[in-house]
Amino acid sequence: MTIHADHSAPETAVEDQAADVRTKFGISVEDYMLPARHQIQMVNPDGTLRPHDEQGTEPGHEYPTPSDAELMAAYEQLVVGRRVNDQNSALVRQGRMAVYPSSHGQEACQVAAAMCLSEGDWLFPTYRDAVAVMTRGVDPVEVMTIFRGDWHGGYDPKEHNVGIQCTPLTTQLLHAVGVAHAAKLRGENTVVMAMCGDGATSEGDFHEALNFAAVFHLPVIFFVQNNKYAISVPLSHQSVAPSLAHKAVGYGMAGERVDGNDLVALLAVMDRAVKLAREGSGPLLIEAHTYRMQAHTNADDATRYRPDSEVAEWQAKDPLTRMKSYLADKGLLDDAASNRIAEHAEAVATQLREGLGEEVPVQPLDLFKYVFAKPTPQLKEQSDMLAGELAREESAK
Amino acid sequence: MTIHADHSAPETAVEDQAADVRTKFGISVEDYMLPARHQIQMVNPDGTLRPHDEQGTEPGHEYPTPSDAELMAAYEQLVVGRRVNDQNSALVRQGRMAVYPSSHGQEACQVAAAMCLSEGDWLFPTYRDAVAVMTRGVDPVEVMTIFRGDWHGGYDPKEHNVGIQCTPLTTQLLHAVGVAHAAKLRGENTVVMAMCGDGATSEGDFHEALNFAAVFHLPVIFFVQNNKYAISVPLSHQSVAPSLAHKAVGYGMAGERVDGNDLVALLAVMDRAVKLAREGSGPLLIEAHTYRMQAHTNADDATRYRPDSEVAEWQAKDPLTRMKSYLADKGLLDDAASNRIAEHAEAVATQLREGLGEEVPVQPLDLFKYVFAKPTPQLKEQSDMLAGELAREESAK
Amino acid sequence: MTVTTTAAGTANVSAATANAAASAAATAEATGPQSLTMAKALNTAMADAMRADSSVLVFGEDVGMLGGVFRITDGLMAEFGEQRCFDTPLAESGIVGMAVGMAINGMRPVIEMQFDAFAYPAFEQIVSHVAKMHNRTKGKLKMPMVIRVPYAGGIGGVEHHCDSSESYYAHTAGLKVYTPATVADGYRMLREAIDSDDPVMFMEPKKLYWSKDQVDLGALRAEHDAGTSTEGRAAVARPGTDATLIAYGPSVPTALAAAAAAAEEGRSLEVIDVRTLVPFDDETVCASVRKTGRAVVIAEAHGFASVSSEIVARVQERAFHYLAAPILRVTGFDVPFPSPKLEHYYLPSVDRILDAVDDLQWED
Amino acid sequence: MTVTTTAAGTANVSAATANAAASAAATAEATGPQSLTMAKALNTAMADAMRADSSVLVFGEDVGMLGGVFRITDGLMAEFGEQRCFDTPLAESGIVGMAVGMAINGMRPVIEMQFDAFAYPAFEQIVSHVAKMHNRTKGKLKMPMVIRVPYAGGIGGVEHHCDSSESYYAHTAGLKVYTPATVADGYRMLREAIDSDDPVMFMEPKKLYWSKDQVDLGALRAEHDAGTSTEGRAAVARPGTDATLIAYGPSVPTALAAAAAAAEEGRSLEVIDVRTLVPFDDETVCASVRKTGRAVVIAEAHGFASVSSEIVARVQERAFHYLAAPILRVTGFDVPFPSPKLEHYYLPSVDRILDAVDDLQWED
Ligand SMILES: Cc1ncc(C[n+]2csc(CCOP(=O)(O)OP(=O)(O)O)c2C)c(N)n1
Ligand SMILES: Cc1ncc(C[n+]2csc(CCOP(=O)(O)OP(=O)(O)O)c2C)c(N)n1
Ligand SMILES: [Mg+2]
Ligand SMILES: [Mg+2]
Repeated sequence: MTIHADHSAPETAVEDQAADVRTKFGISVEDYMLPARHQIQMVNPDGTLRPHDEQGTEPGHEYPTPSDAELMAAYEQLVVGRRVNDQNSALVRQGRMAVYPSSHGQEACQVAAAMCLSEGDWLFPTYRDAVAVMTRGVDPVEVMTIFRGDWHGGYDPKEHNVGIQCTPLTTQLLHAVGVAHAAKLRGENTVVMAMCGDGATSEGDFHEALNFAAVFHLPVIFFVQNNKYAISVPLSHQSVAPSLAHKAVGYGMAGERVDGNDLVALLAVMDRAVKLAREGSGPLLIEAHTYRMQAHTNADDATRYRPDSEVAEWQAKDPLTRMKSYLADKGLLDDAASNRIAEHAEAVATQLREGLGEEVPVQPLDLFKYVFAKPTPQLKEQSDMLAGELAREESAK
Repeated sequence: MTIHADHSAPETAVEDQAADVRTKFGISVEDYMLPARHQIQMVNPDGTLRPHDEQGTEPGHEYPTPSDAELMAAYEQLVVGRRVNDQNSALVRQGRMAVYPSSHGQEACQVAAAMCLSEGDWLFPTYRDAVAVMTRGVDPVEVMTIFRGDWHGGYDPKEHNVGIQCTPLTTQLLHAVGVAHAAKLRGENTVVMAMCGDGATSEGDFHEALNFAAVFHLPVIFFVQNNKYAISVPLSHQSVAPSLAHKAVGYGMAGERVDGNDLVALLAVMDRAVKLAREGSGPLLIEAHTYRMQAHTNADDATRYRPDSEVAEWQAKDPLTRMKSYLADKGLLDDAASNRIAEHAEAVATQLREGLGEEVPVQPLDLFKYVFAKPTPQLKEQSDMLAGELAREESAK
Repeated sequence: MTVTTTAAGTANVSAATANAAASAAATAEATGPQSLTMAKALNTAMADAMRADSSVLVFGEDVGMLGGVFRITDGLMAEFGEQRCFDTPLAESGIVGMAVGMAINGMRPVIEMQFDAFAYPAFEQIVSHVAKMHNRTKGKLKMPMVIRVPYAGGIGGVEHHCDSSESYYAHTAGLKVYTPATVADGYRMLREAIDSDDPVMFMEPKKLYWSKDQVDLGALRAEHDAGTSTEGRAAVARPGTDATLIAYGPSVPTALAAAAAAAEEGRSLEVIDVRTLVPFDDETVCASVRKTGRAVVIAEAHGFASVSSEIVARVQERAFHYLAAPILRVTGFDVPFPSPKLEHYYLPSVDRILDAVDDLQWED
Repeated sequence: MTVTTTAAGTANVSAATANAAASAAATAEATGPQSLTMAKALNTAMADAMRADSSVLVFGEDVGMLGGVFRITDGLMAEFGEQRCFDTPLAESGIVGMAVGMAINGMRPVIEMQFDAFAYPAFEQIVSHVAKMHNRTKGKLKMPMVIRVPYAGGIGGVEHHCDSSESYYAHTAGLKVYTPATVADGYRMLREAIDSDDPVMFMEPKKLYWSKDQVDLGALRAEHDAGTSTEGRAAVARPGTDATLIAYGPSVPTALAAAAAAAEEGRSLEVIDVRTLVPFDDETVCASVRKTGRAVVIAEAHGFASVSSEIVARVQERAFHYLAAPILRVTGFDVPFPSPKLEHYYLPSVDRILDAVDDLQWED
């Protein structure tokens, strides 16, 4: 469905769109763009399936349940993701890695964001989305290069179509838009997943990215992990909109809210979003309600700004235990499967421990090597100067 | 009414707000924030009053008609504004002024934006809003200083609480927010009118300004004159939202669309907005549908990007003739009043011609005088250097 | 919004814009020498690059139907279609950020910032991504992107339309910074910038858009196809023996005029046109200063912590014992760019350059 | 996100942050000399200014409840309430732009940019408004605003957390740029910046936040109340006779260490702490160079088109005939700030400074 507006005749434009939407979904254009009144949630925190009419869906906002095979594959990644988060945090505590912004508690979002994509699609992650990056297939040790301090990035973005993990907030959303735009101009069928946090939605680049994607009608899914905090700042200081998904309306796109700790709902919503986008719906905005269970990074002290009781409340909504009971109840997850999955997770953890155990010697002259594709005489001169210093140091030994 | 959201419990928050809004207006929170389905329009292009049920209002979006006295005062400013626009364009053609971005066709917006404010309120205009600035009481010749090239600005912003006419798009919206915030912290009752164009809504600062105003719950009216073009770029390349007023929802504020060539509707909508804001509603977004009848500035050639037929169509919706017939039909505007108003307009035009006729000698050393409140030795040195040059030149004569 | 004043002695901009448009519309296909504006040379460079490589895209504000407020992209949408030359929403960070993504995904974007000061909203994208992407990914992602910035004064523009912003970019590691001063270099350098796999801040001296020269486009095209490069190569714009004037972009014609005036008084000044600020041609510049023993650096930008400071610093580092006098600078003052009627007093002028040359301690 | 590595030999940041918090929490009310961190001195300066003037407001990202990621605003919200110290939405242009409006309407905002590179989204507001408002309105609107920027490296931070961005601001006409290098100057200069009716970019060398000194707060307060000013006054951080090291902010301790090392080899180096980059203290700096005849300028920032270029340029302009050798620079290389394990090779070091001093042509 194409939502488009011709503002030179504002009244009729809205009516045209309304007609479009009414045909397809039987609802008004605003009801299409506004998120459903409740977040989409399919599985309760205790792992039981919610009755269909309590899943939060509405006309135009209906989601098929993912297949068993998809659920099992996703659950496996969920377990691996949790293990990776905890392994990395341990490595930081041991001083083998310098910093790690853990997505502990948000792994369902991480897994869904990566798994809903096809091979040729692209993913644009933030610093917190290491698990999504790995789920997409990037080597775990390469992902950790940045957090270990060896180099700014460790993987080749083109190998798995994953942008660099981005620190300047929301700048990557525009890169996602550009990648989608280039693909569209070449007639390629690429969907782009653009990730950011709740705090990041306040940045100007968030606005510009959503608007560019909408105006150029690009297949970009903007996926906001609303984990309730931007470092210490609670969401109530970022926005007083009814929800972050409501921001979609201002760009003429559709928004949706989903329980970010419910992997089933996430897969359902994200799969459909990717399908719509690939079919030409234009961009979509999805807000996932989740929670950052640990501090912002190891350098942060979360007890300064949030009560333990709040953390405990979210502990009860853990995406992992929920999915585990759901699958067990459904008869999909037996002990054998559980063990196999646990072994897989352990193998990845071992890979991380071993990969990060080796001290890789740094190459000082790399400072100059990659600044430009075509080097400059100035950098040659500076590189020679450093080489000279190093040689003198070496011979002084 | 206070619209607030507590996102830690997204479902109930929306319900709380909905309850609030239902109590006050009998509508849902989204219906409060979303603009009315049609633009608010009270008077037809031919000057006849629209039947009440065709004015575009809906529950929660109802507007009292302005008083006769207000209408007459506003009409007078409308006539003056048109005269000022045309006089300035003539001065540019004669080479007595360098550039003028005319608001010809948009004068109803200009007048309403200034007249709805009280004395202690603030106005933050763009380069195109000279008529609004004058309507607020600023000396016309001082307003023209920038366009004449004498200095960057010609009036004291604190004299009439009018920000400098701003060129970098939407940057001034944040200044408006800051002024409102400072006033609020001191417990003052100041409302701030923040103006921008349709194109400007695409800038990141637009987003940040609206969001800051909403989060800090400040009495700022964001007033977008949607004149359909940003230089050559039509609105359809800026936004595919159903309307620009729909952007309000994403910030948790209310939006409204109004016929920007209908001074009656503008006054009704703007007066109520100022009243709501002063009573503590938080910020509001108003989009006025109007048209830039002339080129972007005298340096622009509008025939390159829009058809004459479109201009002609809008000519028929002229705010001036419409208001004139409406007031005449209503028996408010007789020949005597018309003549008096025409004389007032002529007097302002004369003031402009005379004020801009005198060549004011520029003061080269002013370059250095106002850079800092506390001067630096470096600028003293540079100033002396220029003074020396000037003295040498003078003595060489 | 561009203001013109007779006080400032500048050409009328609306008229000039119209002229540029007219000349841009005229095809420039002849092979022999012809009179061409820099506007047309830049326009032709983009058109040639777009013809040669379908991944070259042009976008920005008003660059499509209007052909840009300076008409530099005139006719590109008509020739190459709305897919390859198009208007964006009005958001500079958006334009640059989207271009980064396009460059990641195989395109070669050539984007226009409408005026110098309106590139500032894109500063984060430029500094934190355009400049760093190649380095951060160890060359896995290239940034073949050109950011065209009409810059500097001399056209009677109001504030925010006349900033000399080149020093911000030149100070940013990872950006190349080009600025042509002649019509031929307009063509040469823009084609080279578009060919470059490195991001280039392409600073266009807007007061020179309507400057004309006799150029042979056929020869320039052949030169391009032969791979001739101007990156890191300053030009000796006028040879001389007594002192060196080092200038770039909008200041080159002023420096040449000063040299011509000095010649009448019997002083032989060499004029160097730096051409690319990054990389910088130390060799040519220092060779000249070693020869003349005296130098004045000329730039419109505020002098403080600028490209002109850098030129002074590196020349004194490399040619110290050849210097008969301190290297002096003639730059814009350290004040916000002034209003049209005052810019005349701000800009480096022939007189101010000659004064500086006189101050080069000729009696020592 | 701050990365610490043993390779880079820097302190562990999470631990350091906790220490800073602990020391910031301790009240610093004694009148005699006491051991204080720069973090605490800055914190105390803000608290004192807020006590003295109710129009002083502190806001930014995480400055409220958390007290800032470096804890520099620790305790301010508790003491002065959420009206005077508060968190904003996460948007730097918004923070600076709102501060402009507040300054227009009678407030004195002191705002924090969380890290150097995260001030870039606010670049347009800083350059086009903060710097120009006073000039544009002929002084009718003042901009009494302080923009605090934790800057530079040495703490093992990942990219975008270590930029030396001072040259961008120093090059922008209309901004004053302060950068303290000692604990006492942290207090002095921040109070002066808050008092100033001009906008001040207050560059805080983040690696010095946890540096300690014996300072007497009572004496500093008395000094402040007496109106003593450091603006435009460089400090002679260490007297010497053979050559001058000119440094500022994070490089001052490195320069002092180099001077100490040189002293052991019998060379007497004078160290100048520039303190305010704009305005610049030509007198003190040039007096030193005229005395010693030799100079090295030291800065972490990329050298190209930087404050260090400016210092070289202006000193050679003013002290040319006193120079026995070219003025040399020891600066960060012209490459993006490196990852933690490589920053050691990027940053000016004692050895590199001593090498430069050795190169000052002592045999001539
Ligand atoms: C432009 C910019 N400003 C500030 C920062 C510093 N910073 C890093 S993470 C962060 C909070 C982000 O919060 P959110 O978007 O909710 O993501 P989360 O960390 O919760 O995943 C801040 C302020 C930054 N990285 N970029
Ligand atoms: C940040 C910025 N970018 C670009 C410009 C150049 N510019 C001046 S006016 C204009 C169009 C603005 O359109 P709109 O907001 O619709 O206002 P209108 O001129 O129609 O009143 C542009 C692109 C600018 N002034 N500021
Ligand atoms: Mg968050
Ligand atoms: Mg417009």
